[in-house]
Amino acid sequence: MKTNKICAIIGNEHEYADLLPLTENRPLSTLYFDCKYRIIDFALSSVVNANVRSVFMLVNEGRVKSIFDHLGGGREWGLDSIGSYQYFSFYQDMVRKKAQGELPVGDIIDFLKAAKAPYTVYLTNKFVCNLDLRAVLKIHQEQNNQMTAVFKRAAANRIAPDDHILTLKKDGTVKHVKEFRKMSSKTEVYNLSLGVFIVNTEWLIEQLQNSQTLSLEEFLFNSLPQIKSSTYEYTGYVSNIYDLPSYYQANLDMLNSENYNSLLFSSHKVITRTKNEVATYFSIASDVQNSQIATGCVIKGKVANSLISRRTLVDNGAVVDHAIIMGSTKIGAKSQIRYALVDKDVTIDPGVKIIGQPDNLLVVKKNEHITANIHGGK
Amino acid sequence: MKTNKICAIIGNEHEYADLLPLTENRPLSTLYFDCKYRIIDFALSSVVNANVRSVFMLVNEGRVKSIFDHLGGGREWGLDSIGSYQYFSFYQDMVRKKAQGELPVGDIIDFLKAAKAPYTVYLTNKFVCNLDLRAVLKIHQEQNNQMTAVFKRAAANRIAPDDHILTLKKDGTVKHVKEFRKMSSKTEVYNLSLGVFIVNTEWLIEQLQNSQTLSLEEFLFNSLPQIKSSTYEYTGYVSNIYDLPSYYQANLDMLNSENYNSLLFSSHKVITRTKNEVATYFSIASDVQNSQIATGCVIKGKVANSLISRRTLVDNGAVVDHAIIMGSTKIGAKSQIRYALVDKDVTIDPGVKIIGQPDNLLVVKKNEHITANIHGGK
Amino acid sequence: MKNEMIAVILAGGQGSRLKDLTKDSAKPAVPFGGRYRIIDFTLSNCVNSGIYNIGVITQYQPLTLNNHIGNGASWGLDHLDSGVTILQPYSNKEGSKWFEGTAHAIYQNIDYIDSMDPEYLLVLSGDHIYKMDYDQMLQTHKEKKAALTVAVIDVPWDEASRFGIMNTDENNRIIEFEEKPAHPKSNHASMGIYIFNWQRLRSVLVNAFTKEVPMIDFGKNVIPFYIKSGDNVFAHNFSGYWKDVGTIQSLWEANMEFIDDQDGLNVRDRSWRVFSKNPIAPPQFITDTATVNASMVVDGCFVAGKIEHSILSANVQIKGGSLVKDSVIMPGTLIGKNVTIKRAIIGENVTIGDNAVIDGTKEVAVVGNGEVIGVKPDED
Amino acid sequence: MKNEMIAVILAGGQGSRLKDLTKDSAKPAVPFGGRYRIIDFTLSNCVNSGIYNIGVITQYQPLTLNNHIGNGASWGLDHLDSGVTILQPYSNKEGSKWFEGTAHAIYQNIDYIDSMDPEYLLVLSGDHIYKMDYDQMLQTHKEKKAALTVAVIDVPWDEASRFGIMNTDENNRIIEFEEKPAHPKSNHASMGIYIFNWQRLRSVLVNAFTKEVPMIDFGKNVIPFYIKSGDNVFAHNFSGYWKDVGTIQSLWEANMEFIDDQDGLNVRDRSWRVFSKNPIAPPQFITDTATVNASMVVDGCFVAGKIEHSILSANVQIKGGSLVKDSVIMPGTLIGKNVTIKRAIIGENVTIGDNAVIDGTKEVAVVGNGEVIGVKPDED
Repeated sequence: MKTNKICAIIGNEHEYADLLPLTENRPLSTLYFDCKYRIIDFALSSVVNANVRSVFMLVNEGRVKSIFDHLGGGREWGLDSIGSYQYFSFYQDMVRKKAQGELPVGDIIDFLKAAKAPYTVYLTNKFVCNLDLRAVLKIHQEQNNQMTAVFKRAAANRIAPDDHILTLKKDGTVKHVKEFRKMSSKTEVYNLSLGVFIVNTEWLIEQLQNSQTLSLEEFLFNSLPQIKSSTYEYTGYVSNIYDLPSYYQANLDMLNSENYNSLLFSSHKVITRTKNEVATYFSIASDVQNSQIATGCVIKGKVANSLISRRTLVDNGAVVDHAIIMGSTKIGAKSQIRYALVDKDVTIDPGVKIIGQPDNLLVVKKNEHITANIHGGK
Repeated sequence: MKTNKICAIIGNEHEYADLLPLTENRPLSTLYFDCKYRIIDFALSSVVNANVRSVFMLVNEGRVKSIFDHLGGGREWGLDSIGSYQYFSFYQDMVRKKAQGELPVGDIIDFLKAAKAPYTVYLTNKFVCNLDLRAVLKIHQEQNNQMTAVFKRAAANRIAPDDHILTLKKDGTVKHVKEFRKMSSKTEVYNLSLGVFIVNTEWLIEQLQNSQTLSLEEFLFNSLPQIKSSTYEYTGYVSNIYDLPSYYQANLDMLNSENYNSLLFSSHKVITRTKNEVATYFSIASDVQNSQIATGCVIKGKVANSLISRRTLVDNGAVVDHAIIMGSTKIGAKSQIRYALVDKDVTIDPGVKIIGQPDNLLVVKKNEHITANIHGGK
Repeated sequence: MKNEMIAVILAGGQGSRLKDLTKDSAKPAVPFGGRYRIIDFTLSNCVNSGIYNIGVITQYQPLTLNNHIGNGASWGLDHLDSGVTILQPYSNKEGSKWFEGTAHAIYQNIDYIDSMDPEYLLVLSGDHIYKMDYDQMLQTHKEKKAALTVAVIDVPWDEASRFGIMNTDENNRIIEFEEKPAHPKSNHASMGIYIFNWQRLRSVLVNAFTKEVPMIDFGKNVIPFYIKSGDNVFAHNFSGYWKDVGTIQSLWEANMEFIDDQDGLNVRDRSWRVFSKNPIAPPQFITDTATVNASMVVDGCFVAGKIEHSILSANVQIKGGSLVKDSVIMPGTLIGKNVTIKRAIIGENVTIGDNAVIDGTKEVAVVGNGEVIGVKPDED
Repeated sequence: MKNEMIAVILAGGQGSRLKDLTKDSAKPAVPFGGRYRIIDFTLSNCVNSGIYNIGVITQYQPLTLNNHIGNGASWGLDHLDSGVTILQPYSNKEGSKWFEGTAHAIYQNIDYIDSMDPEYLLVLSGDHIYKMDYDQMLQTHKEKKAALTVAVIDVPWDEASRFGIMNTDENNRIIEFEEKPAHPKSNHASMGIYIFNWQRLRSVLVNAFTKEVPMIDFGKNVIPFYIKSGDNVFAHNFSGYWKDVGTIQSLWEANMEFIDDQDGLNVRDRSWRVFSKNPIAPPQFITDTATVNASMVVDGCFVAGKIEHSILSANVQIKGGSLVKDSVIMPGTLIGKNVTIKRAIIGENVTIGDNAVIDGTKEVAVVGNGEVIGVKPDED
């Protein structure tokens, strides 16, 4: 298959106050996931695994640094090659353009024209899944659609109020699209849009040239019931990130080996930034069970039901249980961490206890130095 | 020599209204120079030729797209490798931080700490020169300075009002620094600062931690007379870009082979983005003299005393004289262009005349389609 | 890694008919058209056809070729799941072997091909100038359910006896192959471009070499064997510009045809770009004593003389009073004052002193890489 | 391109003493320490010492090594003016030659070295585990104005007769070299690391090979020749961790010493990182039936058994009820249920069926790459 069949636009429209303080200095896209990934790795891997080489990323000013730091030159994703491009554009530019009476989506149109791909895929930034875009494209082509939307059948407790639900006709096409909070009838499961759309580029350019929209996602959802479109049901593992419990649960889900295999051992590899880390060392006194650990760690204490990111030290006698530990954290001897999310570069002094509850997760902010006990409770 | 001796900060503090409309949608840094370069290539090449692998770029929001488009993943400059990083940060972030009561230069300090290089070079964005930073570093080390500033002896008519002039003591150290417009005594030549400083990183971090400055350049100039510092006189070709005539002249300077050799055939190559272009074709009827031409052009008409960028067509019978033609421009048959700067992607219809004067240069804006004559004159 | 089709480029030949131009590098590394080396056309065809894993088999003086290809970045081949691998002779537990022919070279590199796990293997030569969509050929191969598809081009009848000629039936099936026939039955010449079903070719080669049946060359052994075995062998017709540049005369001709770009190669078509390693060099400088007509000139050239219907490659300098006509000057060559060069190919990094005359009017003149002719030009 | 010093790594050897571990790849490509291949230590030493142009000379089964090194990006060697070049046998106008010894391999690659134009040539082996700053050695070389500097390490006296022994004077000048002396006069063993003034070595080699004087190996021929010719030959003393991993026993020992990182190698020191090609793999999964102690585990591993004082490399799976003790499991290997492995090195992509027992208590056990032992584990 030649490469320029699809070009990709990755949006960053979703941010949730309920994810603070983890998203204080980074967008949702660069939240850690399962020890070594960031949320954006999943969308980006889907894109590059489909041999897409032109990627347009819409980002927010003031939050772009974290994305650049993660992507670097794009080497790991093969986006630093001749004929491959990452374009960055800012939502704020769209607002500025609109204010100046210009077409807000002008940069997007320029990108689509330069990429010269007959199909465009749009991906949102909040779902973790391993989607085969070539399979979606095939359906899109066979159905001869203008647009194909990807959804997952999901339970109500895994849907955020601002997520979009697709109501389908009998023939599988879209009857209407509604935000979840506006759904009147309640059922067990919903057709949750995964914010992924394949559209015909020519049609998209034409529509955007007459559009004043500031939200590409809104524009796509609005168009969906009005044109020749159908849907693709994704059957693999998905998690939907919109608040601390959903984020915590998505990570813990990986300790179920069915989820772990579905997401990370499919034939499409999930790519992330590589670091040169030494193998993780387990001391003779260490005690680790039902946990996932990235490389570069030194484990001397007890770890259970937890996810531990790169270059973390768990010192002698420390206990980490039901916790998510992000990179380069130092967990002092005989300290205890339970039901907690510990951000990057944290230092926890020896003997300190950080004890959350299943329904009251504690969060330790990036770069903090914890010297005294923290207890969460009702 | 091991690589992490120096890290670099490239600033983008200078923008001039007198360069409009060429800088309407791009910063001064990405103005074309001599057919295939951009102004920033010179600072960046000095940096990578000195084996510097950590580069911090301070840019302005809203103008960053042009820089990203030019740098891509940094491949051509070798900045996409393991252990090499480009960091981007925004001046606007500094303002935001200051408003929030944080240290405005926090990102710079983070970079300096991560780079772990004993020396830091700062380079401004407005001078075109081919500087050997290793030679400057050697002087800096031998003199055991905190800071070493680079200057060039320059005539008054090649200096902008906001440029800084160094007044030296007999021992070569800096007595004081003044903006050119504030100089009271007039002389033939001045010690024009080239906006390049090598400083000891440790000292810089210490100073910045107590500084509320929003301009690194101002901070460096203010510090210069107060600490152990000296100067390095650069003796090669320099041009100073601050208005249309200076920009035009800097380009035309390249038609003097002494300047051309000094700047572009030194032992330190100037690197720019590579494009896969076909060799430039000169038709049997073409007539080219005293001109420089990038690859990918098709020349069928007459070209004299001009600089022509990549993928330009000069059609049959057209005349280009004393002009700067930027990339991908189509110059129609029998048209005439004299004393003009024609930006990228312009189309000039057959027979059209664009006639400026040596003291009244015409500018054709990017993407314009010129269908009627334009005459400039007093 | 699973690939539908990978390519192997046979770039091993010395190209001795190119005389001094290949004394220190292989034929595919010879400069072409001012901006390229010969192999760039084949590599770019691969990339433009969507083939991203390429082995380059070489054993003669590979340093220039290796430097040129590098990590494949110039062709976008350093991408994820893509790559260009230089394959040179090596030893294993069974001993050490040089590549003895085109098919033997494939046999020796079975491990590489297996590691790419392709369904189809595209075999190419590295010494032709052309643009071709190998993906179209693959479609032919799949439609015909062929075991082997050979690309053919119709050559003038009076030249047919210089080629390997394919005689085809009404379905374009190849029913006979004749190497350089005295009395050709058709004018369908093999372009030396093959698509094989890899598993079939693999077993043919392994079987033959195990039993010491000769299976050294594709033309001599493999194609006749396929036809005899009743394998489906089809022709894929190609009708664009295609030129073998294996001799001085043909290399010179191809360069001359390239200048005016009226040969159908359409080199400025950006939808099928020819990629190459770009040198770091300033723009070309045409001084006020120069005249340049019907010529191609690239970055880094400094021209003070008269250039007529010629190609100047990167970093060539030509001083005042000199004439270069109907000639190709390869990269880095310096030409002094009042020099005359006609119908010549001047190699890389040559130095030609003032007043020299190189006249290839009778037979195209050649100056080998690095030679110094006459007195060195003044360093003024 | 002008370089002060470039490095050439001699990675040609088969390493037949590593038995089945090198049946399909060269010794420097053998995995080490869970995360690395042996050559990573030498390559990383180069990069950390500021040497950015490296030739890797190889002729035995180079595919794995080539794939591993690729364009050098993993070591930051795809930087501007830097690079790693694989040097394999090739033919030229004089014919075709295999590399017959260490010095002969350098002789055959003079063109590559000349193209880098170094003042000094660093010659390395690709089969030692150590961290060393070659830049310090270069400073010694320059201070002493040596023509050749040899890195030496003091070995226990009772082992000295297994090494090339350097006898030095009070200035550390080497006055005598003895290859594996029965009665060693010193315990200064050569580490097989040499810095040569390139122009001098070049002329020594060219002169010898032109006149057919034997100059095949550095140890046997070149060093004795230098000493005899009165060239300045100095020793550079090294005292850190250094281990030859040329035998199964020493490879196993080096891995065991690596686990606790108490051997002075200090592998977690990020100011002298050991770089390697990083596979794409998820985090390791230690299930609730696993116990892991005094061990090293990397990405992609799935552990349900008991791991004691062992190294698991990328993508190793160990099912429930199995015990792995004092062993090294190389990448991609699958181990079934209730398996016992003690004092063993299990190669790459091995499959070990349920209930198998591999016991190397007497002599370290080895399972070669790709082997299948016992019944395949259930696909449950």
